[in-house]
Order: sequence, then structure tokens, then C-alpha cells
Amino acid sequence: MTIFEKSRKDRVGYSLPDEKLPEIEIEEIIPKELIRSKELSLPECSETEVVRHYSNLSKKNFSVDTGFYPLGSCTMKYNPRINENIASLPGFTELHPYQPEETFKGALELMYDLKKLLCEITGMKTFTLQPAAGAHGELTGMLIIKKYFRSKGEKRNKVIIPDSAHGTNPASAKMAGFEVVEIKSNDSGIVDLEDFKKQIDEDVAGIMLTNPNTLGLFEKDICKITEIAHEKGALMYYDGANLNAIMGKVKPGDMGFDIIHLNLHKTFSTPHGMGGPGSGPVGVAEFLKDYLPVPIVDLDNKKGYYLKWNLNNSIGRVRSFFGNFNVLVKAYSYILMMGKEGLRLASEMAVLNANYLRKKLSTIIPTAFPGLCKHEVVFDGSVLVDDYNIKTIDLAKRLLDYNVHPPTIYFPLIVSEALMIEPPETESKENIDNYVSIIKEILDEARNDPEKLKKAPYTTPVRRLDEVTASRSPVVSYRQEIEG
Amino acid sequence: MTIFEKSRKDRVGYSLPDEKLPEIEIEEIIPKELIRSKELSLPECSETEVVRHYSNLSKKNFSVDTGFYPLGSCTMKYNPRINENIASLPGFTELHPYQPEETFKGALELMYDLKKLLCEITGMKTFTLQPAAGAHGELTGMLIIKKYFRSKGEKRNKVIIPDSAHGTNPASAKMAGFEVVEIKSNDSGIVDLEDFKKQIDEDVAGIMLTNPNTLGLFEKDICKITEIAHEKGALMYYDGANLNAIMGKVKPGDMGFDIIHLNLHKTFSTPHGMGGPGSGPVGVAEFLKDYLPVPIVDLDNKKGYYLKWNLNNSIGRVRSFFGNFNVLVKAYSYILMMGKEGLRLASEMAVLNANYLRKKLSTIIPTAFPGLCKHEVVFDGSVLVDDYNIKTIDLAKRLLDYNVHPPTIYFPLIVSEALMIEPPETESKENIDNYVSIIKEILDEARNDPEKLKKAPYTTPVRRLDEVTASRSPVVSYRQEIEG
Amino acid sequence: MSDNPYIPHSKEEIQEMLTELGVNSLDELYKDVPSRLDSKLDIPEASDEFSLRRKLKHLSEMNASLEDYAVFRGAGAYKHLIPAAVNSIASRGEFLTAYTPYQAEVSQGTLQMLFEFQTMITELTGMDIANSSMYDGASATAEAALMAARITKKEDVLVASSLHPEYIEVLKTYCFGADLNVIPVKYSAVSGNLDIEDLKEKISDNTATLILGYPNFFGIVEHLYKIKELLPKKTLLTTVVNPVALGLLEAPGKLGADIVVGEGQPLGNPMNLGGPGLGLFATREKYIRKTPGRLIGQTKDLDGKTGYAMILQTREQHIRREKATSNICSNHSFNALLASIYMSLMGKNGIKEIAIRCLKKSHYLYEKLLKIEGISPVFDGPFFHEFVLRINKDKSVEEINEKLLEEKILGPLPLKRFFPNMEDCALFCTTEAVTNDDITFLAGKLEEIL
Amino acid sequence: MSDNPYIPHSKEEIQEMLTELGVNSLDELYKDVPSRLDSKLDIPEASDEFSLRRKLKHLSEMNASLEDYAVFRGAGAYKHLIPAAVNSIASRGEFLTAYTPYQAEVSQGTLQMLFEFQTMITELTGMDIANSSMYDGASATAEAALMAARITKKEDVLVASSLHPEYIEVLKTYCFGADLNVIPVKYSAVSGNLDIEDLKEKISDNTATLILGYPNFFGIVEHLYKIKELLPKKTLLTTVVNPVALGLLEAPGKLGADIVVGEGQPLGNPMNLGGPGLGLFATREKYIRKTPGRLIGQTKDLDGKTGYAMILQTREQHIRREKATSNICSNHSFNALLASIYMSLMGKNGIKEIAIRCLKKSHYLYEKLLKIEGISPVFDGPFFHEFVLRINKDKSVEEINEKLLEEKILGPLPLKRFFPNMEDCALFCTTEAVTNDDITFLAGKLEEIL
Ligand SMILES: Cc1ncc(COP(=O)(O)O)c(C=O)c1O
Ligand SMILES: Cc1ncc(COP(=O)(O)O)c(C=O)c1O
Repeated sequence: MTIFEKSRKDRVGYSLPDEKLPEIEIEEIIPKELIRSKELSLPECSETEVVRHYSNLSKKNFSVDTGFYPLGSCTMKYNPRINENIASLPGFTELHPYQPEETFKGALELMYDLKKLLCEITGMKTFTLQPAAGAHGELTGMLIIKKYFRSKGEKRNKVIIPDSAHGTNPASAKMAGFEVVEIKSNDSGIVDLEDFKKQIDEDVAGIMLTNPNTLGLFEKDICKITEIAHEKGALMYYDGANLNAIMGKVKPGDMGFDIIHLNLHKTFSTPHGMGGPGSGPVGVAEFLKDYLPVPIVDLDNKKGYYLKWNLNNSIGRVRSFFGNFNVLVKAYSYILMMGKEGLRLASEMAVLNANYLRKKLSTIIPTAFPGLCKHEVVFDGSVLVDDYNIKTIDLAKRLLDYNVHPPTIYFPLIVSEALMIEPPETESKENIDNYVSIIKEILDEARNDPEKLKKAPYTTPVRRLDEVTASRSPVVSYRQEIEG
Repeated sequence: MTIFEKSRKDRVGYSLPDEKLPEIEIEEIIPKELIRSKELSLPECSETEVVRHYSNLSKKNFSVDTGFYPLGSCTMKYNPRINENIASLPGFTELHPYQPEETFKGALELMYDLKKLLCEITGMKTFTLQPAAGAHGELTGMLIIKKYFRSKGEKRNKVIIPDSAHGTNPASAKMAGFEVVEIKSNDSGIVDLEDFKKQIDEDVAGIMLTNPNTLGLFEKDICKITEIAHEKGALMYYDGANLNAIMGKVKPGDMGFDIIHLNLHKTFSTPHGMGGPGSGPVGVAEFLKDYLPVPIVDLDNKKGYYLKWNLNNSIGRVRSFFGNFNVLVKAYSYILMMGKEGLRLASEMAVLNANYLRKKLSTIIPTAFPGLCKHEVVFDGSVLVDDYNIKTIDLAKRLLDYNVHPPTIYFPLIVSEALMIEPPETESKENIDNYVSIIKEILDEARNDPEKLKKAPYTTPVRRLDEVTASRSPVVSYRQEIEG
Repeated sequence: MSDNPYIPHSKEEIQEMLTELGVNSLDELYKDVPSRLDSKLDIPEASDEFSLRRKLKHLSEMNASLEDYAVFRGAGAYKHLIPAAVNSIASRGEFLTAYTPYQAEVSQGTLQMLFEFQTMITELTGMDIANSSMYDGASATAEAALMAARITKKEDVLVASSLHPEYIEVLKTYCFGADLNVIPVKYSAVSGNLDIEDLKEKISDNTATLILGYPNFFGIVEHLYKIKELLPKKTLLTTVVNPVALGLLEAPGKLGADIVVGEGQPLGNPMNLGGPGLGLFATREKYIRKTPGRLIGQTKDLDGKTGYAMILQTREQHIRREKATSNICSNHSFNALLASIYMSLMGKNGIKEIAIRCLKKSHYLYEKLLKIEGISPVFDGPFFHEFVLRINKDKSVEEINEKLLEEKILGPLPLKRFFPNMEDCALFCTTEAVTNDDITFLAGKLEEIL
Repeated sequence: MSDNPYIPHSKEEIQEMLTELGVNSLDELYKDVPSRLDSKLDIPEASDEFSLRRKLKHLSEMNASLEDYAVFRGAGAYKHLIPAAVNSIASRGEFLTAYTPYQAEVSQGTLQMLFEFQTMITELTGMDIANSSMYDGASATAEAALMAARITKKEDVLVASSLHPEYIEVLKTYCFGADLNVIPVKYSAVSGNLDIEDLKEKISDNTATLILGYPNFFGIVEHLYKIKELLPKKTLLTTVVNPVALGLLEAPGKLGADIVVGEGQPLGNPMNLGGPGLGLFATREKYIRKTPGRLIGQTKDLDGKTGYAMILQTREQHIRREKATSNICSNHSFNALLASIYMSLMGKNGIKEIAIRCLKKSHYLYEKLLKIEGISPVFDGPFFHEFVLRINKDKSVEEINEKLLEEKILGPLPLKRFFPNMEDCALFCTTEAVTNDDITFLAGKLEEIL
């Protein structure tokens, strides 16, 4: 039942200070035509009903706090409670972005220090903390590339992106006005060096890579690729969504990347919040530092921590204010808590988990590409169709009945019936063992009764949903629902 | 699965400051025989698993936050969020009971003011905030009575308690060394005045009454009863569990009660916390004020708020420190928020709800006694046995499948197959309507298939439990479970 | 192995897993990484949660928390009263630690919440549809421009100079990417409203949209319907709203808006130094397939039971890639949750009441301040809860604010930061979070200072 | 009708309900109340949550929150480090707003948690069984005396004078009710341990139990097994424990204790000015039917699935009434939850580590302080994390503490409050929450002051 159906006339869920309001006639201030003509039909509920409504809604969600969530490409690691606690200190939450700089020196120090930590972790020169998410970071990066070549007077209009890349990569390149050139993955699941050499030319402004890539594989030719790209004058962009595999092991800066975004909500454990807010800081090499959005948090011998507004070639702002500060606090807290050994260990255990799972599961579902993986592994689900007469989605839906979260499915697009599994370092061996046994159990079931799987799940708050009709004749508000 | 089964060797869920500990040999300090000889087998889990374990456990609980909970005699009202917020301020939680009095003047003021508010609400002269719960308050009250007569040199050894009373009443009287004399309820469900007159004599130290009583009925002869009792020199004790019916309407002090306890966790909306902590302040009339436990929070023109340690006839402490302070903060916050109109309204709406429910439900299940009720109503479930071939417990268990909480059942003991329903003021008309329809639906079901009800519930985390065997050969720890 | 509370692996388990993999060391798992890339981290050693909290609490205390301040500054981030219940329910792990609802069957909590959020936003804005959130008001504004350009296939984006200056900057950044022209339209120096004459001049065949604040940056309420009349038929009207103002102001949907974007922070979200915000995005039904961001739709499950799911995903990057309506993937769902709980608690009457309090208090303050010598009005257009005053004194606005800060007052925003020609002007804001006493105190204090 | 956010009834609904009841007014619902009892409330008008919070926050700030203090005071309430996860999960509504698990099928969360809690307490104490909580350590101690008297049918309760003085007071209060005799047993002025000679003298045929602290109020660890040997066979040995100390000390169950009670606050519970505490109660299996309080047992459901339920309820007041083992009804389950989460997080190694830190730090401090002139030892018995020192100076302990407070140090407890003969003595406590720096600082400061 929606909150609107729970609403009853004249019920209130709030209390406000009992103040005598100034005697002012609204109509004398605001022209009549600009005053709301129809009553707002927001819900009217007591606090009791509101608390119940949302508490009960929450119970219909799967979450990291309630179970194993190995969603590939998303790094669903556990989100330490202490970070939430710290981020909710009033000295962090109750700050106005335009209060005088001298009154938020602590916040500035935090942002500066976070920036420095990210530099060290990634090997980049400096960072902007403005972008609100990974895709936002990508756009920022693409705009930097665009601006860079503009200011050099070059008209490069293409960006090379592997066919395995995440959808945000081409979309971001496009938003920055670039033409997207797709390059193939080779038989080993990494960039086809020959195809790459063929595609790269003086029109190419940048190459967007994820490394390890979205197949969970390390681009072992990475140094070669960046070398070639740089020879052609193109810039290398690093999609940092998969940084969880390599902290303390390899730095994107050392691989030769010029620009990089991070997903603090993945690698640095800020909670996903049902899809956001995240944070997508963008780091650049020295020669690009003046292209970052303003303001930049900086440190000056005299002024201390301060906001720097003048960057010669800044692309301008990509959002209001300074970034998702609340998220930055959590990421900062996480990094300090983990420390250098902790971050390295996190990556190692994430990689160990993924390989362990790969090994155990590949006896029944083959991986898309052979050999070592990094923090995630992609399986080729064709065998499900061929041998079990089900599809990847049926397996995924049936997993829901076992109270574990399915993999990312049908991505990367180049793997048919793909299952992409990322068991982050916060997950234990027995959770992985358990997951593999469940999949085995389900496949046994499939052998006997594939139809059953096609109708899964059975025990979830709702059964399988008709998403097709929902898109065909969309009902996106309760108003539409009742007004038809 | 228990937390013990989730434990794995060497896993940790904590972090502690990395400090060099003084080099001290424990064996040189503590005699060997007094050092733990066997490793503690507490669980070893990561924070992730602990958070999951308890989050998932919580989901197996019914609670006020998730649904309608009309448990009779318990006043399961909604617990406003602001009270939790306030009670968790560090200036309240981070106080040591032995820090100097001058450093918790705010806490003292709060307790003093709360005491004053409780006095005004109940018509008593003063209060102790020490008792931890209702039963604890009862014991305190009984000890006051005992001490009072001791100091008067009287040897009264009996306490009169109605047969409808809550079990804690006789148990508390007994703990204070009294002999319990039970008096009958009459045909209207209230104290049988004749029986009362018969029982009362000079051996009676006190009479414990609940008013409205546990049948939800107002003892209309209350003034007569207290008069007679006082004539015989006995003291009147008021069990305040049912105060939610009468705030702002009638005061126990005005009824002639000499001692009273309140249940802040009922009437004053502090959360029940799965059974506690509560708080059971005890109020007394002027002539008993020196009998209260020490210390008492008081106000002095010069000293301001302070702790008073010397009361001539104090029964002594009933617990360590000053009371369940954290609970007191919430109750105080609640009273201030509600204000005088709010408390009155709460009582009125609680009584309206109960009567409305009484009216609607009594067409199918007769009430135990006819006529108006106060904040709760007791039904006689014999009809379930006679007409539907089920018992009250079967109806109760089946209600669980409908996601509402059953009434208090089989209490008061004097009503056969009793169902005691208390729909507090925070519950809406539609919640009551819904409850009644569910009961109707279940009874329809019972008519067709009583066996089905006897096996209810079906949709809960576990099905009906075998409590008999559990008591016959108790397994009260996981150790026992594994060691057999 | 690890004494890290978030990583469960014991030494033995690591060994077991390595054995299963047939490798001897963790390093072998990285043998595909060119060894010349090996590196070390030079960051501090691990901390523990208590030392960490102490350190970060200390940092937080180096900031002036506005919790106990009277805040007379808005300009895009607002201090409102937020009921304790909002955070208390929102912080439940099932909300905080779930991801994008890809598996609808186990995400009905998220999905229904967002569906209801969308509904509430359509209700406030008077539009047909709303999405489930964008990053913030500024980026939502920029996305609106891109959408308008896509729909109209035109390249000029007119923007009122009275729109929040940072929104204009962001708009320019996005339009630089999309190769669109951003053309500013003046505001009237008298009323603070959009300069109609300038608008007429700037409008052309190539105008994709006109973007303006409602209320605008100066707090002034624009005559949307009049402006709409002036626009060419194909040109879309984009309004950037403060949702709280819509408790009182006519819904832009009724006044001709084609796209309504805005910053949802005032709805139950703490200020957090300006981030995360909550980007609102609403539009007409006919543009649904052009809309950026996630849309939640109602549907049925196999048993015919009502449920919710992400719909029209073919608009989105993960399917449409470079042809998507936007690159947005993660959005600000959690902030939408805070806003939803807030709107559910405040409800119909509460939101209106808040709007009225904001309006009345700010007008009361306005009148009071104008009585002070040296303070004069700047615009005469109707305003909601922000207004500009000129302080013609030897003291700068900054100096005055410094004095106010000592009294735990965050004074008005000095406008010269954004409008060099408004050197001695300041933008005041009054919400329900300032008390009448605060207002009297501020006025008294200003009188004293000036 | 109501603008109260917790009461949903609208005017119309009230009318509808009254109509259904066939009455005309709310007052009619009170017609069974004698009209001469009608009364009015003279308390403040309703508040709103924001004004309320402001007021109460102000009150809270009139207290010295020890959050940032180095606390060297224990004596029954201890400042320990509490992981953020404890409160974060415990505050879930399903824990906070559920009641006693009367309906087991929808209370498995509570029941399993309490079952696990009981297990952890048996583990710490080395006893066979533990109940699911009492109010606090003091009342649990008193209940132990009552139980011992019930079991032994004897009336003398011996209590060590070195038990927490407030516990003794509570014991006396309860024993006054139960008509039992409380007989104090001296402590050795040399060691601080129980005075064995005095014990021998006090023991009689009528001794139900001997109650003593482990460690005792002075922090001293008693030689339980030796004491046990001295007791008549029927007399029960009751020990009052600090559960944290049991991370290191031998479990009293192994040393002959028949009943173990204690204050569970040190396990993950904030100090809260001393309340709510968490009463621990453990004993031997053979006394299970004599035990006060709620017991949770494991059982099976209709489908054979493991579940948990309250058991042996026939001991309790709601069934047995005046014959019950206690009058306790509501207990401190929520505090048991905090303790459970804490113990789950700290686990085997953590609890031990905490105990070791407490012990080592306090001995370190002890040694350091003894080097200061004018400070001398009082007892020579082995101590855990509390110890008594004599400060032979012209300054009183109170005066010294006042100086320390200025430095954000809560100094030792002046003992004259409870022991008039120990005027110049103070009880120090050191937990893992004080840092080595705090210790050095305290020592330096004391040196300076003295
Ligand atoms: C590889 C990759 N790149 C980019 C993104 C986009 O990140 P965001 O959702 O933060 O915008 C994702 C998100 O899933 C991703 O997996
Ligand atoms: C009528 C009555 N009296 C006393 C009590 C005991 O109160 P407590 O559980 O707080 O000890 C109760 C509790 O349910 C009760 O209903």
C-alpha cells in the first residue's frame, strides 16, 4: 500500500514551534496568479504511520547489511558503522557551503588530506572532489580532454572505448561531444592490441580504459597501450570503478594514465544508498592540473587550507558547491581506518575471493575467459541455455529465493548470458562456498524442472515482475495510477 | 544459525588503539589459580557478520515500529523518535554516576522537573525515580508500607489484592514479607465491596489496586474503598500500569491513594526494548515522603538542584545509583512534547479506541463484563471454544499470519480464555477496523476448518513452538545445546 | 592474518584458498601485472575506530557547526528544521547499504519509495512525471538544457542571469561539452525579475530553452506564464525551483513550464557543506522517453500483485551506451529517501506551513531592516524567502557578518562574490528555522553595528 | 482535532467513532468516573520537537559529558570504548519497540539474541545457566540472596564489607522485605581481601550465603576457592562480578561459586549516569527452577525447525503470583542486546584484550603514582583495574579532583563518601579508554598538585 493510500484528512506527522507569525497578507506580497491554486496532495499521516511505512518498506530490500551481495562491477563491500557515525557529527553535517571559509577549516583540511591520500593511492598529481559519481567523473574527465585539446588548438573528436566497457564510458564521451570508437576485446578478454593500433590516429583525443577491465582481467599490455596512445598525442583515461583490485599493488598513474576517476562508493566503502549519493573524484597528471573544475582545496603556508578559485584552463564547475562532502568524510574515515596495509590487504583478499569463487564455480559454469582474474570474474552463461534450458536471468531470480544477491547479469555485453560476480574482501570464504553450493543446487533443480526456475522467485516480497508492460505504458506516479 | 556457529577462529570484529602496553607480567600480579584457565569461547566474527546477524535477527521481531500491537496491559504506544534523539545526547549518556554533583546539574534539573510533573499528573506529593520497572516500584511501595507500620510499631502483615490483579502485585507484596489476601471481583468486574469489607481488618497493611483495573474497568467505588481502608488504618497502593486511561482526567492522589508507581515505559512512551529497561517511579503522599529510597533529587534556594541523602525513615536503596536515567530523559521529553492538552488527549483517544474496538468486536466475541471500558477491554473467549472449537491461543497464533499482534491472552486469570486488547491512542481508527475484520475473517476460517487454526501460524519465521518440552528439559545456552 | 574488523580471512583460510587455487602466494595472483608497475603506498598505518573518531571529531570541531546558529543565508543551501524521525528511519541498513534496484523483486522498498518520491515531486511541480533523482540542482539544470536541445534540435540555451551563478557555471560546462550556446538574459535592475525586453531580443529560431529560477537567485518570483507566452512554440520553458517554495507558489506545471528541475536539499536533507544535494527533474509526459535518469514504474508480478520496477531503461547508458539520454548511473536515491520521509511527515499542511513561515518571516525581516538607516531596498519584485538589500555604510558586508558570527548568526551572503556590480549588496534568507527572536536580535544587532 | 504528530484522530474520525458508540462526547466515556474526581493538569502547554530539543540539549550541556574526558573513576560504572556498530544496530526499531517476547513466533529475534546472551554469560562466569537479565548488579545481588535463602531455607546473609556499598544497601533493603539478616564480614586492612578470621566467626548453621565481590569494591581479586572451602556445605557462595574482569580472571564457576551476579554495564552499555544497568544472574543448573527472571530455551517448531521461547514460566509472577521466584517482570533486555552485540564484536580475543589492557594500565598507573611523594598504598592484595591509594597531603581528594576536572580528567573516587575511616583515600580505576598519555598526564598533574 502506498503512503498516499495511508493518508487521512487532517492527520499530521510534524510539530513546529508555536510562534506568532507576522501578520502579513500573502496576497499582498505574491501576485494571485503565482499562488498555488490547488491544494498540495501530499500524504497526511501521523509519525507512527510514517515510521511504519518506511520501516516496512526497508524490510523489502536486500542489502549488504542483510546478506551476501556479490554484484559485479559494484564492489558491494561492507560499510563500516564508524564512518556513518563520524559523518553525522554536527561539525560536518551542519555546514553551509557559503559560510566563511575560516569557519570550515576542518572540512578543508579533511578534503585536502583526502585528495593527497587519493593521489598517493593512484599515483596522480592532484584531484578534484567535485564529481558526484563515477559517470560524473567521467564527464569531467572527458571535458578536461576536450578543453585540453581546444587550448592546444587541436581538433581531436574521437574517443576510443573497448567493447567491454561500462555504458557510462561511451555515454560520457558522447556528452562531451566526442565520437565513440569501439575497439574489440581479444580472445583473452583484453584490448586487442592490433585493433587498437588500427584505430588510433591523430583524431583520437582519448582512450578510456578500466583496469582491471570489466571482465575482471588485468590489461597486461597496459604500458604498451599508454605508450602508443601518448605517441599519438592522445590522453589516457582510467575508469577507476575497479580500483578495489589493485590498491597498494599498482597505481594507475604508473600505468601511464593521465586522468582517472574513482568511485568512493565502491572502493572506499561509502554506502551505496540504493544507488547514491556516491562520489567520483577525478585525478589528473601534472600537466592537466589547471583544467580541473574550480574551486580546488589547497594548502598555503600562510593561509593554511583554502579554496583556490583561479585555475587558468578550468573546465568550470560540474556541480554546485564542493562535492558530496558527506560522502567524502566517510571515504576519508575509511582510508585512515584501513591504512596502507589495510588497503593492500583489501585488494588482495578481494582478488583471492574472486579467484577462489572462479575456481569453484567454473567446474559448472565456464568463465568467459580463462586464467587468473582480479577482484571479479565473468562467467559465460551459454551453458545454462544449452545444458539446462534456462537463462541467466532465471538462475539470478532463483538465487533470490536463497537469500543471496545474484551477480550482475548480461554485462559486459560481449559475453553471452553473462554472470559477473564480485565477492569483495569483506566476504568470507564460507559465504563464497555457500554461494557456489546454492548455484549447484539450483542447477540440479534446473535439470529436473527448468520451468520452475523460469517462474522464480517464489519467496520474495513480490514475484517476477512484468517490466516490459511497465515500460510500454509507463505509470510513474501514484497520481497517474489513480487518474488512469 | 546462532552467532556461535558463525564464529571462525581468529576473526575479529573490533579495533583498538595501537598502544604499547606497559610491560607487566600478569602472573606476577594475579595468583595463577585466579587466572582464567580455559579460553573464553565467545564468538569470533567480523563486523560485517555481526551487523548481518543482528540485522537479520531484528527482522524476525514484531514491533510497534512495524505494526499494530494492541497487547493489553502493556500500552504499546508509538515511541516518538525525538525522544531517542534527545536521550542519546552525549551530555546525557556520557555521565558517570559518581562525577561531582556540580557537573550534572542539568541531569538533576531534569529529574527534579520530571518528578514535579509526575506529581502534578498523579496528585502525589513527591516521587522517587529509582525503581527500574513497575514491579520494582511495587516492591518499593510495599517496603514503604512495611517500614511505615514498623516505625509506628504496628504489626500489620496482610495486603489485599483483587483476583484480577497483575501477577507482580502479589509477588511484590510477598517479597516485602506480606501475606496476600485475595478479594473477589464482582459481577461487574470491579472490587466486590462486600467482600472487601469482610476482608479488611487491623492486620491489613495495604490494599493494591489498579484503576482502571486490569479488566479495563474503572473502579467506581474507589472513593469508598480508600475511605474504608483509611478508616482501618491501611494504606492504599496504586498500580499505575493503567494510567494511560486517565491522564488529565482523574488523579490517583485524588482517589485517595497513598502510594503509587508508574510505568514510564507504558504511559510515557519510553520504548519497551524487548522487555526493558523500563522505569517505575514511586510517588507518595506527604506523610510518607521520608520513607522513600535515598537519594532524592531536590531543589534548594541556595544549592540549586541537589541530591538529598538524609531521609529519616528511608527504606534504603532499591538499586544502585539514581534510576534508569536514560529512560527518564525520554519520559521527560515525551511529557513536555505532549503538554497538558496532549496528555489528556492521549487518554481520551486511548479510551475512545478501546471502546470503539469493544463495540465492533463484541458482536462476535462477548466482552467479559458489559458496559464502558477505559483504555483496554477484555473479551471472554469461551465462545471460541464453544462455537468455533478453537482456543484463544489458536486465534492469537493465527493473527500472527495477518501481521498484527495478538492481544494479551489468558489474563486476567478470572476471565476464561481471556483476550485483553489495548489499542493505544497512537493507533488509528482504520487500524482498529482492520483488526476487527481480521478477527472476523479468522473466525470464518475457524468455522470451516478449526484444525487449520490449531496449527497456526504458517507464515512466521518459525511455526508454533513446543514450549512444553522446552520447559521440561531446558536448553538455555548454546553450550548446553552442543554439549548435550 | 588480519586484525582488520572488516576483512574476515584468517591465515588458515587464506592458505586453504590459495591451495584450492594451486598457487603459493598472494603475489602469484598478481602475476599478470607487469612487475615494473609494482608499487608501495606511502599513507599512514591503519587506525582503530576510537582514535579515528577522536581525530575526526577534532577536525569537525574546527568547523563552526551551524546547529545552534541563526542562519540568514540561503543561496542554494538551506537550513530547515528536520524531524528526528527522518534520519532515524533512513539510516536503516536496508536503505543505506542497498544498491540500485537492479533486482526488483528484492528491492521493492527502494522502488516503492522512489515511485512515491516521483509522485510527490510531480505533485509539487505540477508536472506529469518526475525521475527518481539527479545529483543536484545545478547538474539537473544542465541536463534539462541538454534534453531541451535533444527535443528541439536547437542549440541556443537562454539562461536568466538571475539564476544561481553556480548553476549557470555548471550549465556552461555541460554546454561546452554538448557544443551548445549559453546566452544570458538580463534581469531588471528595478524589479529583479527577468528583463522581458532583453528576453525578446535574445529569443531566436534557435532557442532550445529558456532557463530561469522560480524563485530566482534574488528570491524573486518570476511571472512564468507571462514569460511562457513570449517563447516560440517549440522552445521549452525550464524552471529551476526551490521545492519548499512550491508549498505556496503556483506549480510551474500550471504556468507553462516544460521542464522543472531544482535542488531538493531543503526537503529534509542536512546542508552537509552543500553536498550531497538532491537533483529534481520533472517534465511533461510526452518527453518521458527523452528524460535522463532513472524512472520507476508501477507494474504487476506473476501473481498479479502490484510491484515496482525501473522502466524505460533503454534510455539509459547501460543499454543505450553513447545514445543514452544521459550518462548518469548512480544518482541520489538516498537523498530522495530523506526527502520522501520528510514530505510524508510534513505532508500537505506541513509543507504549506513551512512555505508560509519562510515567506512571512522573511518579509517581516525585510520590513524591519529597511527601517535601519543606511539599508535600502534593491529590487521591488515579489520575493519568497530571500531578498537583496544594499548596505550603504563604511562597513562592508563581510565586516558586518564577522560581527554577527560572534553572536552565532550567519548573516546574509555578500553578493559581490558573484555580482561585482553589487558590491554593497547582500542576499538575506529566512526559513522557519530562525525564530522571531532571532529576527529581532539580528535587526537590533545590525542597527547597533551600522 | 489534534495537531499532535503521534495521535492520528481527526475531528471527523472522533465523531464517527463516538457515533458508533452511541455517545455524544468524549466526556461520556468517563461517566463511570465519580465527577468529584474530575481534575485539571497544571503542566506546560505542548511543545514541538525542535523547541524541545533545543531546551533539552541545553540541559544536557549543563552536564560535563565525559566523552572527551580521561576517566579514572569506576566504582560500579565504567567508561569503556564502545564500537559504533553496537548502537547502530541496536537502535533498529524492531529491537527498540518490541515488548517481552510473549508471542515467540514473532519474537525470534529477541529470543535468539537473549539465548545467545545467556550463553555468553555462562561462558564468562563459568556457570551452567544464566537468565536473560535483571535490572542491575545491585538488585541482582539482592535477588541472589533471596534465592539462596529459598534454596537453603536459612536466614543469614553474610556480605563482605568490601562489596560495593550501594549493593550492600540494596541488599539490606530487600532483606528487610524478606526478613533476612544481613551480616557484614570484614575485609583485611592489610590485603583488602575478605577477612578470613572474621568470616569464620560469622559463619553459622543459619548462613544461607556469603556474598562477595570478584573483584571487590577496592578492585581486589578474592581467593574464591579458598573461601568456598570454608563455607558449610549447604551455604551458597555468591560472587558479584565485573564481566570485563572475567576476560582474564578465572571463571567463578570454576572456583566454587553457586550464584554469580554482576553489573553488565561495562559490556557495551554507556554509563548514562548509572542507569539503566544490566543485571547479570547465573547459577548452577540444579537451581534453574529457583532462578528469578526470564529464561529463554531452545526448542522446535511444528515443522521441527529450531526456535526459541521463554521457558519455565511457572517460576514467574504472571503464573505463580505470590509464589513466584521473584516479582520481576520487565527486565533489561535491551541492555542485554547492547552487551550481546558488544561481546559478538569483541569476541574471544577482544574481551581478553580489554581485560589485559585494564589490568596493565591500572598497574602501570599504580606504580607511577606510588612514586609521588605523599601517595601511599593501602592494600596489598592482587587487584584488577581498580585500586586504593592514600593521599597524605594538606589537600583533600576532592580538592585534587577539582583541579583535575579543569584538565578534563575525572579523578579517583574519594572513599570517605562510603568509608568514613578512609578519609584521605581514593579509589582509582583505569580502563582501556584511558590512553598511556592520559596516565602520564595524570601522574604529572598529581605530582604538580601535591
Ligand atoms: C566500470 C564502471 N564504470 C563506471 C561506473 C559508473 O559509476 P557511477 O554509478 O558512480 O556513476 C560503473 C558503475 O557501476 C562501473 O561499474
Ligand atoms: C497491571 C500491571 N502491573 C504491573 C506490571 C509490571 O510492570 P513491569 O513490567 O514494568 O515490572 C504490569 C506489566 O505488564 C502490569 O500490566
